[in-house]
Amino acid sequence: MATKVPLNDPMIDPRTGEYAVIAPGHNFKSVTQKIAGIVLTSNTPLGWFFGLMLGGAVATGVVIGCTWLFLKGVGIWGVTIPGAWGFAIINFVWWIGIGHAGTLISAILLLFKQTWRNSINRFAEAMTIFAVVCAGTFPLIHVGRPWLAYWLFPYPNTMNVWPQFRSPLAWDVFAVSTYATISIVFWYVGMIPDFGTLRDRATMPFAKYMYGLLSLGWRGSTRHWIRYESASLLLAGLSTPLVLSVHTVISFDFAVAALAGWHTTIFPPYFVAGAIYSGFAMVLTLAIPIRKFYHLEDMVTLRHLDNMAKVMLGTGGIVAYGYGMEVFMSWYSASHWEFFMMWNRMFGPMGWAYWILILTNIAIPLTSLWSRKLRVNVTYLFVLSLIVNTGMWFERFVIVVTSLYRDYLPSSWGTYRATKWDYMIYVGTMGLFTFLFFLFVRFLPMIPMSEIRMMLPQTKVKRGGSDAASVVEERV
Amino acid sequence: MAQVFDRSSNALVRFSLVLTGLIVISLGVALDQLQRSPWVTRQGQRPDQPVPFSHKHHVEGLGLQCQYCHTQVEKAAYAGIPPTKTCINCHAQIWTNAALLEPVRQSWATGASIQWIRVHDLPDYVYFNHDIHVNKGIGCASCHGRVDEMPLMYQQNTLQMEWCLNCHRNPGVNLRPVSEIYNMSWAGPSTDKPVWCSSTVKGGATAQNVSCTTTNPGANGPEVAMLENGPHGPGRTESADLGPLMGVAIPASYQKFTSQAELGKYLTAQYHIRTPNELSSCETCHR
Amino acid sequence: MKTIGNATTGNNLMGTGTDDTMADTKAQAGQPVVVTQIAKAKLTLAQVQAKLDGQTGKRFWKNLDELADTPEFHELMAEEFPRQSMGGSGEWVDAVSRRGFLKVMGASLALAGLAGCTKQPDEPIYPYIKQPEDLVLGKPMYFATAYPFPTGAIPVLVKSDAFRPIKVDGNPEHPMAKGKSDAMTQATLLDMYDPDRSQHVIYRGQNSDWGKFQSEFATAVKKTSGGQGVYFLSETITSPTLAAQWKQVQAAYPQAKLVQWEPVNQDSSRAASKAAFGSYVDAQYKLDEADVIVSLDADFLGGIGHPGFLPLAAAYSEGHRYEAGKGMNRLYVVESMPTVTGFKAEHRLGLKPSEIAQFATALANGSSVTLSNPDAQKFLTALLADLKKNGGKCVVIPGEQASPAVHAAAYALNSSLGNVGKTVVYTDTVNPMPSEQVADLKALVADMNAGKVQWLVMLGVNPMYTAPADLEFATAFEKVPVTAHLGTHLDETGSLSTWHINKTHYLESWSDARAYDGTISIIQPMIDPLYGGKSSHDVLQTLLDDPQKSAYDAVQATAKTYISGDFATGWRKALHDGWVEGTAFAAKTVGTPKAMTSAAAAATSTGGLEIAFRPDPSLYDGRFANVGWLQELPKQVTSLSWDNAALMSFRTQETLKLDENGKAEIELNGRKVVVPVLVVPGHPDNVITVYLGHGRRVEAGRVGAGVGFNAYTLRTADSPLYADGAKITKLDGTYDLCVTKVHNIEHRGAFAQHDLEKPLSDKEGTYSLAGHEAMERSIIRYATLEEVKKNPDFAHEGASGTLVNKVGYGPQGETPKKDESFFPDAWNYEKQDASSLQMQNAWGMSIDLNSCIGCNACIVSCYAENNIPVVGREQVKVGRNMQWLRIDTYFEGDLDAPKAHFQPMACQHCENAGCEQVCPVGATVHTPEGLNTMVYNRCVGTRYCSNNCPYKVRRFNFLLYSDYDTESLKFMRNPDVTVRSRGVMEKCSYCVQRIESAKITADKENRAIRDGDIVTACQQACPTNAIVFGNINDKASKVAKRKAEERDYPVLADLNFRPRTTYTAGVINPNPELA
Amino acid sequence: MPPREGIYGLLAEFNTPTELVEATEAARHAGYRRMECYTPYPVEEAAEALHFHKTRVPLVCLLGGLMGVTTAYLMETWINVWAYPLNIAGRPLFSWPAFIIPAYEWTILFAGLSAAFGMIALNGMPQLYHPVFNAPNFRNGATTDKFFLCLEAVDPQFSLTETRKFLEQFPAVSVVEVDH
Repeated sequence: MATKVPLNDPMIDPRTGEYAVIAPGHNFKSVTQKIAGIVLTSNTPLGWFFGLMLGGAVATGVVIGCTWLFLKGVGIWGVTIPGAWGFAIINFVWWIGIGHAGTLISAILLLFKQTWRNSINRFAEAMTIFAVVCAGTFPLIHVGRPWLAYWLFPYPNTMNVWPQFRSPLAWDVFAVSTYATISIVFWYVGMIPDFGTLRDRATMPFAKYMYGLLSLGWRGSTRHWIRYESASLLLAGLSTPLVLSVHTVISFDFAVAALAGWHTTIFPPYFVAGAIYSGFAMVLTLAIPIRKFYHLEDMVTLRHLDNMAKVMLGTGGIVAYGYGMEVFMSWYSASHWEFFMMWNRMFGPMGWAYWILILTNIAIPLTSLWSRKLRVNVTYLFVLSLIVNTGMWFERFVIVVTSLYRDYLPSSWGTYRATKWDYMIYVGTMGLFTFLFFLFVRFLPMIPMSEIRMMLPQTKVKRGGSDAASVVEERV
Repeated sequence: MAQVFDRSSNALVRFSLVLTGLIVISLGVALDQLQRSPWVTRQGQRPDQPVPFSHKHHVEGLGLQCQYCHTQVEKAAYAGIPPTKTCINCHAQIWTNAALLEPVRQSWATGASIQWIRVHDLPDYVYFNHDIHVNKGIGCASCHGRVDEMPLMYQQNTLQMEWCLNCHRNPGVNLRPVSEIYNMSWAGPSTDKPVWCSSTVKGGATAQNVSCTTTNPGANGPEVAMLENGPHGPGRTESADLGPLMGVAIPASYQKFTSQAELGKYLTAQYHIRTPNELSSCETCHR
Repeated sequence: MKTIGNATTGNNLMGTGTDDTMADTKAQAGQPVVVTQIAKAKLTLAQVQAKLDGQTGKRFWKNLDELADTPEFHELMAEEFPRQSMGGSGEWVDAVSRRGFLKVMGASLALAGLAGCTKQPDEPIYPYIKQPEDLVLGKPMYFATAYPFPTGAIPVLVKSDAFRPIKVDGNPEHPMAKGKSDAMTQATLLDMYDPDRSQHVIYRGQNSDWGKFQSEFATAVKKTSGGQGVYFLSETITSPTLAAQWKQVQAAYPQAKLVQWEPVNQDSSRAASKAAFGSYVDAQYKLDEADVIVSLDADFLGGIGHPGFLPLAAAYSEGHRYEAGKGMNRLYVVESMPTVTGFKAEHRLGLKPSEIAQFATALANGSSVTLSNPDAQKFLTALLADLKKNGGKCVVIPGEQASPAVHAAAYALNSSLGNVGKTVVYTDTVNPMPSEQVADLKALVADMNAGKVQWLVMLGVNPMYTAPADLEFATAFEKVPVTAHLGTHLDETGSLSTWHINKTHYLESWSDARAYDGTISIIQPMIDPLYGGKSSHDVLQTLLDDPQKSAYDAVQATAKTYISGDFATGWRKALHDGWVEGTAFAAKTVGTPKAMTSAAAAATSTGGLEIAFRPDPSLYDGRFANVGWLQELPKQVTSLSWDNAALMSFRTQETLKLDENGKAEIELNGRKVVVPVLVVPGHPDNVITVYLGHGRRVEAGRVGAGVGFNAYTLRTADSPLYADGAKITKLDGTYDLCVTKVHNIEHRGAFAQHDLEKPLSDKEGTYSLAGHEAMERSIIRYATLEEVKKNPDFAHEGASGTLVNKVGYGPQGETPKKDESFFPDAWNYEKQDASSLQMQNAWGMSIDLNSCIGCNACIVSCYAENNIPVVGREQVKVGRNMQWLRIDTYFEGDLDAPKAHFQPMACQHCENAGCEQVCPVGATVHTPEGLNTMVYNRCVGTRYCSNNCPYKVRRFNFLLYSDYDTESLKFMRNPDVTVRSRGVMEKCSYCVQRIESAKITADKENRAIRDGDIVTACQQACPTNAIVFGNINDKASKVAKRKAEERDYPVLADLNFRPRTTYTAGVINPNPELA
Repeated sequence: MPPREGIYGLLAEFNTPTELVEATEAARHAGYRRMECYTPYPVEEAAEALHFHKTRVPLVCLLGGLMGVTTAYLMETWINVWAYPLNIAGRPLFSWPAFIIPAYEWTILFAGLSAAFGMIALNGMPQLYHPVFNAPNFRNGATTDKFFLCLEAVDPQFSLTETRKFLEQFPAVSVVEVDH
């Protein structure tokens, strides 16, 4: 494979044949200036305003939709009996899934010492948080009486009643709130040193104060760094089981139910893999335009894109296995319910959704991602990432809708049709996400400067033999 | 490149952090207290009624029985608000010109209802039933307080779900003999003021099959004793040590109670009070 | 928290003065909301008002009439009514209404604080001035009365809460009703509280009063010579008092005429009996004596549209009940439109209406006549043999909507088979003045056209809407100088009449009426007329000596003629019991029926496309059009709600190249109507059935206006039952019919051909996938009588109609053993009370599928008992109907001639309920007595419970469905059941309010609850005792006995949810020759 | 706390981490104990040179996690078994497997918050004002590309002149006094 890549490309490390994770020629100062410059510049690019406005405009869909929703009730959506869950839950799972890549990049890859993650982890984490914000909207607004949604939390009350902890939805409350909290904390902790840098490089007094406050007085003390590293590692260690558990718990929303098509043990791994799959697709969707727009090709290199595509290939494979296993089990289980569910999913009135899902999630990505050429083809990756995101949305659609609308009792079969309000709120959350993301790239360092610095060759501490020996001696 | 922040900022920012924490905690505590406060529960509030009717005057002063006005308290879910006719029964003769009673006379003359403001107002999805409580030994005062000492009616208890559950989870603490239901000053048995109870007939309505008295049935002369001695054989353990004390044989079937706990236990069994599990089941109050 | 509320509890203490206040509020509520947000091109109600402004009297209504024909108006109607319309731009209409605004405010307040922090507003108490002595507030009272219906009165017992009727049920003491009732009778409650009822006497569009009418009418009539030119057009009279009053009127004014008119009438039977016996007779069938029952297009299990529905259904189901050692009856049905009767039959033959006459004649003539249809021929031969075998123990029932020839054939058959006096007796008619109504109406119209009619007084009829189209009633109407209309609604006729008098509802007035068996019931008022109002008695009395004599006096006067013994005692007893002893008809000797003249009998088919007119199974002739419960009720067999359609067979639809759910135009004799097309399994080919009673205009009220199409516009006086030579052409566009349940349009047609087990067996696509799956999943189980004799445990071991263990792979549909559970003893439902040593209660239900006839009575009863809201067409269409109970209808086999199975399905109260486990707030939990209880005020509305309910019996308030505004509806509500607000889940509670009330009574009396103390609303209504409820721990209880039967099975048992409701597998008794 | 007067310490600026580490090691060797390195990214060798190995962050994190798991599990058990025992779907009151999940999530929540806030607290943050910021060259480089060693005045060995001399033997860009 390596032979097919032009070896004279300066971005390729001649020893490994891989693309470098950071373009040669950078030093501490240059990376700091480049990244901090995006935030601290006084010349905001016009495109940024345009993007922010566009996101904001689309996000009004959420506002309008939710206003009408609160006025009228969830009946403005397409939900009905038997399909009592619809877009809201589909979107919730989709958004949460997208969020997973961020945690994966910042936590799991950190634990595995995958240093290439450093350039992309900050905005992957931001993506996580914004995705969780979008996702978190849905469970709140999808309940019939959203003004009572706080009943899902255990708090002392005059009714002496409490949440019911056998319900996966109660687990969701714990999982999603923990996930949101830990993600934000992890994200913030990661930014503390960078806030210090921004404080020190800012010229506007207001920016100085704001970043100064946010940095909590960070001064790069070595003792701080050691505790900081320790905390980061711990947070990474905690986030790893967390991220796995969150989508597992969300898969329990389905797997715990008795419904054929939901009631399956394969859901946890397959949901987690699917989440990472869609999450990486979203990272690509975001990274590709941003690196272009802010000329960050030096730090978000083809190596990153290649690696992410490889992760997608792997997780996509797990997802494909999940689909295959669902089909197999519906036959092998010898259960009429399962058999009918699968048949209906494929050939029933909503069979089209299943085939879209197979096409976009399996057929297109899993055949093409084997090719390195395509993996480093930026345009192709961008298009593919959109395709996979669509596919993953359809996966949730297939799971939620096609299992529900024809279940056990044929008399209660129905159908599901989304309304304009469903679409408005869904698209609105995309706008909200875009809006938040544009704010992020403008005001926060989207690439962790301290971590990029660590990847530079200048980092190496060269020592003479005697000094090293004395250190060892003293340590003993 | 000097300091961005002033020397004092360290203290300031740490203080604000502590303060924020305190505010959050105190907000939580305040809300928790607020939901139980009279502002929410309306405990002790005396709404402006068209007639400043005094329960104290009518019950304590004149000795009217509760059921004289709240006629259906033993028969139906609602205790019943007396019709104007009930007022007029007396006030056609006394206080016929009192200005305070003008709304009553108006109502009587025009046929329009006196518009009272509900003092004990449960949410509409709560189905409270007076008759079963009254028939099973929950006195008026247990929920409504000392109505005979209220010049103007107010709500004594929170009437919140946790308050209801307090009793539904442990009904024994509030049970009293059915004969004492309307007794406003009932305080439960104590060593000074014991209560004697006896199971009379089996079957029949709850209210009739237990007989209780606050006066020693043994000392009460042969009349009661004979009456109570009849159907039951001798030999309840408690009666044995009471016998010599009084010099007269206490009717064998009577049990003496000196604490609410004992009495509650006894009455729970006698009245067939349902188990706490059943009483705190949702459908008991919500339909 | 305040959003849930029982709106009525606050009213319970309301005393006098309520009627006035209510009338006032109503007047305001009657004003339509001014709408400002509809796009300019459309009409707004304001514009409608503006257009009509300044127009009075006839002109006013003419204008509305013209307006009603504009397309914009139809669009407006679609948006304005039903009020919850959601589909198109309708949802914008009441954007932020007052209610919506308050709700938002309430919501934001609630958001601001914790649960307890939302304060309740002050609630006033209105005590009585003088409390009625027998009134105990909170304890309902029951009064007997009767619902007068053209086919005979239905004796009822009305539950009153503080003198407000809140439930109508059958009178248990009546010899005929035995406590049972039907859908329409149940729904008369809502009919009374209908906020659109007419509230005033109206003279030329202006409010007037009764006194004026009386004086004007009496004066005018006095001026005539003996009543010349005074015509009464009345609904069918079943009241002896009214008949007596008419006799008096006629004595005073011999020239006055009375015509009775019902669009759905008994003319066929009248004509046939006149021809056969020389006099009008009614037939009473004793089905308990019959082993073989033949229905010739008689839907005697469908509802009170067929005379004697209650006793017939009860006797049929008793005869059809399986019990070892007891015989079973066998039902043959020859019919056109598939009905529940047809689908309960062992053998059903679908024929065109004209062919039914041929078939009946052939049957009467013996096998000598051969039919062209080989199936029919085979059916005829087998049936004839079976009948002959069971002479004297069989019965032939002709349908009221069948032609006179069918009736004649039935008379002949019953006579020749020796059934008369055994299974059928002939009696006087329930109608004291029987007539052939179409002919009479024709004569009346002729008189009107000839200018002979000076005064046309219409008593409870709506001829403008119902009269046959060819009579051109509207034209004739124009020629009558003075028209007076007595009606509960200002309907199509009332709005055009000179006088309109608002009629009292039967629950508000005195009268009397005869039931099917002739027994007279006194109709006594339950409540003061809500809007004043007068009855037919008052109108007729106007012409008599004592015009102010009340209906009460009139009834008492007549009652003296039929109450024997001491009148005061007898009267009181009659009121108390709800019927007068000794008034049932005696059998009448009628002799051998004369053969019908060949001309009348030879009603042969020309082979063209026929169109059959049928009363709507829910709305009857349209009188219930504004009753939301009945509009929303999925119609028997078709499960069509809020609509009527051109009903036809698959083959006809294909041959005529029509699209199901598409629009088409029917043309008959030059009259056209646009209809939606719906395919009905089992419908005969080449005939279209249309239901009457739809397509009411705006005058019908907020519910009924604009629903469906008006089939009366096609119907002629010559062929009111069915007509030949119809044409139907496809139009562009779809109609989007509102079909609930099983054969939801999406799950039929092309999709239904996918058959899992036999992939090649149904290439035609004529199997119902749902019906097929219902069998494969062992949801429906049945066997033939032969099979059950061989293997009584067939429901668990398999039979021809029971696929347990046959299909699928595991033990499909069987309950796993208790020890297979991870927690077999987590909860015990057999606890003993420590003090009384009594076993606890454990509630359960059993439904006998052999007895269920799919008549829908239970559903309407549940509506009334549990304050179930009506959601409107658009909501039902997307699957949000709120009925707690539904009757699942499955079609088994080829949809051209399927078997159908009815299965009432409500919450199964599973012991291991999936819904409870997934509720994050514990809003649905299990009670110690085994109820799956739903706590509305705890529900936040995640709807997870519904997803995890395999029976999909949970209902969700997707929008604010309960009507918190309409005053009159508040009076109707059951005060013991919470009115659910938006955003909460609800479902069948096993009528927990009745359980709790029985428990309280029993606890007070210190006794155990006796079997039968608790009757659920559905059980109470069921005319066939299919539903039994009780304590399954009490081994002597009916329900425990039923559950102990071998045929008892739970639906979807293999999920181990352990439902408390179980079903008794059906047994059929087919004729081996036709098997 | 009244502002302290005088010198906080001496701050030496280096261009490379190697120089910093060497200077630090030497200072340690020379007996200095109260000193601190400031780097734009974590330099482990500097920590080694400072002989700073152990942090208490993991301990805090562990305690937090233990608190989370016990709080959640006890809360669930109390609610379901004692506070309001209800029959939910026929499941046992103590449905221990179901309770694991919220307990698991709270373990992570509490542990994560403890780790993050423990780190911040142990670092003495927020400390917006710090003497080293007084050095004119500190903020320009410490968070970007320069490496600093600060020998603090509280060290008994510290002497303005001696220490300055000591520091100047290294290839420091500059050595400045830092005021409190």
